[in-house]
Amino acid sequence: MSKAVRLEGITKRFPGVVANDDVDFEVEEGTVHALLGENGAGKTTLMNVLYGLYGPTSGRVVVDGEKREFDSPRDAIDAGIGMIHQHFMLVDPMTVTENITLGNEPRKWGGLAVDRKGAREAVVELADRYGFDVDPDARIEDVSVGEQQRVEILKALYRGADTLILDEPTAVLTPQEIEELFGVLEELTAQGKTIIFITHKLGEAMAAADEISVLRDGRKVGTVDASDTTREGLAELMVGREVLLDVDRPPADTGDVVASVSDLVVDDDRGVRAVDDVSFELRAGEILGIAGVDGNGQSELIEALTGLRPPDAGTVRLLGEDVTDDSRRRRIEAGMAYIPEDRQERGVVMDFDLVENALLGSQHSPELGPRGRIDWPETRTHAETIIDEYDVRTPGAATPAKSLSGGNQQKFIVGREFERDPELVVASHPTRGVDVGSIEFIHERLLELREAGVAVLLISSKLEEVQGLSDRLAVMYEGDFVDVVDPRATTESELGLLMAGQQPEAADGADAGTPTEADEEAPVDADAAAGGERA
Amino acid sequence: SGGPSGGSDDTETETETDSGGSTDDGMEETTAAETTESGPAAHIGMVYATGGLGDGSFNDQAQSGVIQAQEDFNIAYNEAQPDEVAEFSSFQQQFAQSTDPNYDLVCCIGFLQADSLTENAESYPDQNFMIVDSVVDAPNVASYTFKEHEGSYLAGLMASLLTTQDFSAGAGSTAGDSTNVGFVGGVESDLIKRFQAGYEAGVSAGSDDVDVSTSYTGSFNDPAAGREAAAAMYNSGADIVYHAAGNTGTGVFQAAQEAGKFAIGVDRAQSITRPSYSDVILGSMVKRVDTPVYNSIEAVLNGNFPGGTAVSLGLAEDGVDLVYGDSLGSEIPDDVASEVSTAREDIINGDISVPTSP
Amino acid sequence: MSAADRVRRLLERLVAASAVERILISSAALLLSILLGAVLVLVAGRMTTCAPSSAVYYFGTGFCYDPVLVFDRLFLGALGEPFSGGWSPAGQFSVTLRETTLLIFTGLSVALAFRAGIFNIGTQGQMAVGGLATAVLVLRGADVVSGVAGTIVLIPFGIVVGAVFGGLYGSIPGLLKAYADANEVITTIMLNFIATGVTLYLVGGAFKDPESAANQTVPLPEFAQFPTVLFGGRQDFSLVALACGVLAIGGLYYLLEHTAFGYDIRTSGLQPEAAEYGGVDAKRTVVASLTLSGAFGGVAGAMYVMMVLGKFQSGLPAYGFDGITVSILAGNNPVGVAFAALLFGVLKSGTTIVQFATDVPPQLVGVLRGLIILFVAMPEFFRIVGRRVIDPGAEPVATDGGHAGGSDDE
Amino acid sequence: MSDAGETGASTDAPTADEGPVASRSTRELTAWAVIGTLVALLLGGAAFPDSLLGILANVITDKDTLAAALRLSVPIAFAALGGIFSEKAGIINIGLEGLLIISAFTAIYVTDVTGGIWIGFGGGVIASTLLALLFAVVTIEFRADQIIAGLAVWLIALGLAPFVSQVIYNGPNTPTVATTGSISVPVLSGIPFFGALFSASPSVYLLFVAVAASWYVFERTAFGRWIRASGENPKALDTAGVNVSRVRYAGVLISGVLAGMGGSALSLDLGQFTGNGPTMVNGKGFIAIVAYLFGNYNPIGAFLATMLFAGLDAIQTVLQLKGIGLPRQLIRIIPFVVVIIVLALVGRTRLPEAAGEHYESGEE
Ligand SMILES: Nc1ncnc2c1ncn2[C@@H]1O[C@H](COP(=O)(O)OP(=O)(O)OP(=O)(O)O)[C@@H](O)[C@H]1O
Ligand SMILES: Nc1ncnc2c1ncn2[C@@H]1O[C@H](COP(=O)(O)OP(=O)(O)OP(=O)(O)O)[C@@H](O)[C@H]1O
Ligand SMILES: [Mg+2]
Ligand SMILES: [Mg+2]
Repeated sequence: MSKAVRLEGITKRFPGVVANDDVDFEVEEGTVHALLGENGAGKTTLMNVLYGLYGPTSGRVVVDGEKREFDSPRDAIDAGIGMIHQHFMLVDPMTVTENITLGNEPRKWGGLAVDRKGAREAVVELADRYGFDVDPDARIEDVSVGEQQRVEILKALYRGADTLILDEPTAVLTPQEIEELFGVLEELTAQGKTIIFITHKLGEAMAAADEISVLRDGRKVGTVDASDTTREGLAELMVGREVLLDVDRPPADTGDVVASVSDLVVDDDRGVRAVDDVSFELRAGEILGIAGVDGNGQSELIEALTGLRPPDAGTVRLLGEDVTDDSRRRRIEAGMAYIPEDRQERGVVMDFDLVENALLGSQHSPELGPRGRIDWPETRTHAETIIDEYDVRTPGAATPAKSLSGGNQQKFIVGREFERDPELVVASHPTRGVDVGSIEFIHERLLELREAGVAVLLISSKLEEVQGLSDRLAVMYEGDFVDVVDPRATTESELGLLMAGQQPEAADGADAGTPTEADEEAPVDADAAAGGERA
Repeated sequence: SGGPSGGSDDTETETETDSGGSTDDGMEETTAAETTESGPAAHIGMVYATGGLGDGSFNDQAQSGVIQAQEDFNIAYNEAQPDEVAEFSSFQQQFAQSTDPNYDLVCCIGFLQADSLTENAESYPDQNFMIVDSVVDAPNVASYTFKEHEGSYLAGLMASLLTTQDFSAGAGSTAGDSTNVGFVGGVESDLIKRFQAGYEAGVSAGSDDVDVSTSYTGSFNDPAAGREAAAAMYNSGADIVYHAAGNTGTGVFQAAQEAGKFAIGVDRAQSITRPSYSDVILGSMVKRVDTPVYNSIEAVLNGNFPGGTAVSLGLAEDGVDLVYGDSLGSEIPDDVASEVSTAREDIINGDISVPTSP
Repeated sequence: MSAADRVRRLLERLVAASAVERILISSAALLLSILLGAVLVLVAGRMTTCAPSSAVYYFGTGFCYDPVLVFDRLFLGALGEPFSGGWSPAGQFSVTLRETTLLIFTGLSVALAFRAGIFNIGTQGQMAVGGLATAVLVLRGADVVSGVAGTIVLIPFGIVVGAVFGGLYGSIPGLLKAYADANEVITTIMLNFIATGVTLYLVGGAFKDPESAANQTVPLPEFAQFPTVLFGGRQDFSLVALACGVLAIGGLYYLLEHTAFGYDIRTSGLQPEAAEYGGVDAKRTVVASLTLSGAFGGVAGAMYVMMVLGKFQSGLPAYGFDGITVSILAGNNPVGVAFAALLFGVLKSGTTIVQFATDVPPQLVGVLRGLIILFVAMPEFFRIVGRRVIDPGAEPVATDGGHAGGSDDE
Repeated sequence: MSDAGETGASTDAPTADEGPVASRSTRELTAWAVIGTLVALLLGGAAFPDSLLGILANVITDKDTLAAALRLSVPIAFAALGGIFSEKAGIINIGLEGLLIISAFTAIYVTDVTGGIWIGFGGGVIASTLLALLFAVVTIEFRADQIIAGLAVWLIALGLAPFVSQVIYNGPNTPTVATTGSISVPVLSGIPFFGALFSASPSVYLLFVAVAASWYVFERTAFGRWIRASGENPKALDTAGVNVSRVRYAGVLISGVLAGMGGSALSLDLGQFTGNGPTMVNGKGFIAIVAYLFGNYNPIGAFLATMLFAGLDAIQTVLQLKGIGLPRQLIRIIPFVVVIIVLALVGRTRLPEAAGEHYESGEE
């Protein structure tokens, strides 16, 4: 067998950072190769070099046995390389067909017009060939994330890619969608394509890849065969130390009702009903998890609860008080902490330094902003406390948030919110994009809060996270709770079905595996789940 | 004929000065050259109205006065074109303070300068000033105003006489059955309303059936708006539009050309200064801003500067007049010309008194 | 690490420090603009003709305009001839300060809105509304009080009136933006035209001075105008007004940096979603900041009426638009506004001198102003130039912004 | 008449396939409201011809009003089209006003020197394109803040044009030169009301062509898609192998060309450049921005939005003559008030996602 691509001695420097340090990397043709590593290990950078987005500081790129120099993605595309980026590179208001053909539009009339019919036919034909389910005329902004990903893959295939790079393709998918994706990858390798995919998730790498390469601090620390390695072994390779993968969780000791939501109805930005009649109660010392495929109303539910979006009906109570019509500020003052889903848009002000960011949400509080005047020295102390206690890696409190890495920004936000002395913590994807070590840390803190009698609402698309941390787990589908289950007594595949809007057969409910085990074995009944289509 | 001074030597002077003024090299050369040789007879400071030179009317007319004086008396002058009201005072002071050269006279063009001149005349009692279009009561200021309404009356009379008959000349024509004529003003102000009032009086003197459609564009420097205002008038049946809108009037002429109708210019003999429109300009209500400029310079040279006096220049003083168009003037019917000429005499004699506000 | 290295590091850090960098870049922008302006003057000087005796000669070629003279007049003239011995506070320098005072207020108006993430092009209109209101109400007030007491009462009263009316007018685009999602750039432009029209209507009718041919109000009595202290009154400048401007700068600085409301404003300006998350009421902040911004504009109008003209007159000079350039040059920083306003005050006041003392068209200063703003807009240009100067050996910067060959990074 | 009516209808139509659902429906509502008002107005006018309604209805359905609206539209609509190209490509070009000024002056100057109107027209376009090139270099190469650089472009032109005019003509206003005149299509120009479309200056016809061509470029050509992608998600375009900088340069330069045509048309239509104060352009470039935001970045929408504004302007000119009891100063501000009201009804316009942001290839 020959090598589809080979990277030799790749070094890539950025000012002050060596993102890749003398990395050798090669991929067998027709196989799936996983690239594993912590945040900032240099995975994306390495692939960007292969895709011609960056020129390497030194090193060689060899494709199909030929040395290549890519000045731009165009060159890489011509050499048969396609890349599906972590953040999709799609133009939202354009259609699926327009996106797939972008930059390579079939022309007519001597190039004066796009052959729109031809383009559509080409897309339909391509989708059929690989068995993809896409609507060529749908607008990207109207289709699901999974479909967007298929569009991305089609885009690469349309350009004649033989080697496909997928950067963290599973981060935003449901277990069923992940399963579908792995099916697609199999189909692609069967047709002779080569796949490289980047992930943080050990289980996935082992489930889908033939070979796994691990990067750490910009260096490659090893390539192993997927069939003869263990999760623990991979984790150690990634992090350089042993990692505790199981969450140790004492039983809940719940108190009074802290938050209660009844008959909540919320519309989304487009005026479409996103949350449809949801009710629940949350007690002190309890973690209520919400699982569900992104876009089933979790965001709107959270926003209505935290005061960022007015609900259309229903009530929200906090410590017995009706806060439905209260402003966001009133809710903060009432003891609500909130780790937002989108840290860089909401959680921190990127151009503020950490001192100023430590004030966010407390600017009117009696401690930091008494009588409308800000106590800066006090705020600085507060910021430094957060930095110390939450292990935020930063040169100092006067550093702007934007120059912190994503994971450190997240730790800072978590620290700020936890230090509020909250009654209720709403944590939305608290560990998204955070590396293994920090995940561990954040989980521990959440459990500490729970023990201290704080009520926690936890939303995450990572099943193992919500399963591992929650005392009760609600599954949301199309704006409503399908069920509230005991996370310990429910398998991942059952949850998958619930997330697809189906009640699993009563018989299945009994065999509860531990969450970690469930993660390890690839979900099996994806086919059954595929029936429940997403909106 | 004893009518308006169409084709008289005044107009010819205009031609010369105008071409002289539009190429500044000539002017600079003269000043510079003569400064070095013998030294000019006097130094004159010109502070123009906002709107600047090249307006084809008010400021340009004032400039032609100083240019004429330069030719005749070997004086030198320096010009300032303020952009905003607060600058008037600065420029007046600059000229007044200057010692190298020492300005013998500062000409302030436009009524907006009156307030600052009132202050500055007091601060610089030894400096001679003259102001056009307003009266400043100070011993070192000579004030000149114009009876724009008198000249405008003649313009109105001519317009109303011509619009009630079938007349065609150059690129325009009137229909005898039309019952309105137009007036386009710049920014609403008492001064421009004086034009409007005189014009309206003249129109109704010519015929009871003719109305005046009036429009203000809100700017003295917006030909596009002038054109739309005039076009709307021509579309509504007006045959003749008179403007008192500075450079905005250029648009009025253009609208006339497009509609195949007539226009009446203002301040200068615009059939000459805007030759491309001479085929539609029946005449112009010239306001001889150059006269007081020229006269006051001459007075300064002769040592009899009329400081403290206020002169109002009307038809009798040749301060305003209706000048027929350079190319259309000869085609104005005699009966119209003679009626206008009679009215002119009547105004001068005091037999007709023209209102100053509409 | 060698000494040269250390100096280089230091310079690098200097260049990176934002406040220092801003000042460096602004100065460089000014210098470069002047340089280009000089070239323009020379080129223009070749396009006209003049007598050989009045021409200047550079590089063996004759030019009709002399750039050195132009800039000498522009700056020294505006500063009131500091080197010719005869400097007096009553000279042109007080014109410069007068312009500076007005520009401080319009600059603060624009800067405040900018900090809240709002582009207030409407300062001009807010100034007109505030100015007219001040003139009209102070005139009424002057019937009640007069003399020194009148000054003490009426000046603050006039400022408050200007602030209130300017603020109210500014709140219109604020409300439209907050509650009807109407783009403030559009609404403020439209409201400028509307303010011009309405004030012209009022001052040409109901509030017109019957004595004057101009569209203006009755002049304010002397006691209702800013008293002149130290600086001669001839130039319509009052140190008291300038002091108000400085006070306003300090006030806005304090507001933005040390109050919760200021924090709300800044957060909204940088990242509205984060502000909302942090408990900031976005709509209310929009309305409040545009109202406050309008208030500054209104005060500028009041200053113009009570210090410069002594009445309100239609055809307000474009201080509101100049405020935009002031604010931009100042990086929307209140303290920076002081310096930017002074610079543009010099340019505005120097324009008169240039026009008076040379044949160079004064619109040159307008071009200079544009060039300064252009250069201020492109700090990257100076950074690149700066890097070349600091480290001439460095290879051209790669497109990704990374240095090639930085092996001494370790 | 249907300036306003058409505008309402079709600012909506193009919107329908761009805007989010919510804004689509408000736009639709507004459109129907405008049409409804208009119909009511016309019916009322027919019923009471002597009332204010009658006068209004009369003015609105007048062929001359349409002709005036077209004339007034030309510079605004050209600049608006230019603005669309630039902003869709991701560069907010607030300097349109400056491009109009520089081209308006240059067109007159070149015409004056060469004697050829169309040479002058071309000269204006070139001047504007060069200034746009400067803007492009500064924003694309040197990552200048687009808004500030746009303002700078305006300020530079605002100073430069009168400066040069002063140097050459000794005054901020130029002398008059010949004008473009007008072309009348036989027969068609005789049609009531719409005949105005067929008896207009060449620049009006040029505008029709430009509107149609712009629409075609965006809807039918690959380049148009690249422009859209460049403004919505430049990275998507970059990774698809299209050079984003090049597309953005093209967008800005086209905006220079189009705005140049607008400026040249403006001054050559009158045969003079007036450079005093805000110059003869007097905010038209800013109104152009209003127009394309209103028209939701659709060339036809922008054109109709311009027509709405210009139509109102034309109407106010006529209303001044009719003596409807409102002071003239207040009649003149009607168009501005209406724009604000309509904007308050229509609400937010959605900017291209990446507009205003610098894009650097290879940025993470
Ligand atoms: N385009 C860029 N230009 C300059 N610095 C950058 C750029 N992108 C990232 N960095 C810097 O690189 C560092 C890591 O950023 P990044 O967000 O990629 O980290 P991460 O991989 O998400 O880290 P973590 O593991 O903490 O989540 C930060 O210090 C950031 O400032
Ligand atoms: N454009 C850039 N400029 C400066 N530093 C960068 C840039 N891009 C990446 N880096 C740095 O290079 C290192 C590797 O980043 P890279 O994005 O490749 O990590 P990654 O392994 O993909 O991380 P993640 O899992 O968070 O996606 C990080 O420290 C990052 O901060
Ligand atoms: Mg990352
Ligand atoms: Mg990555």
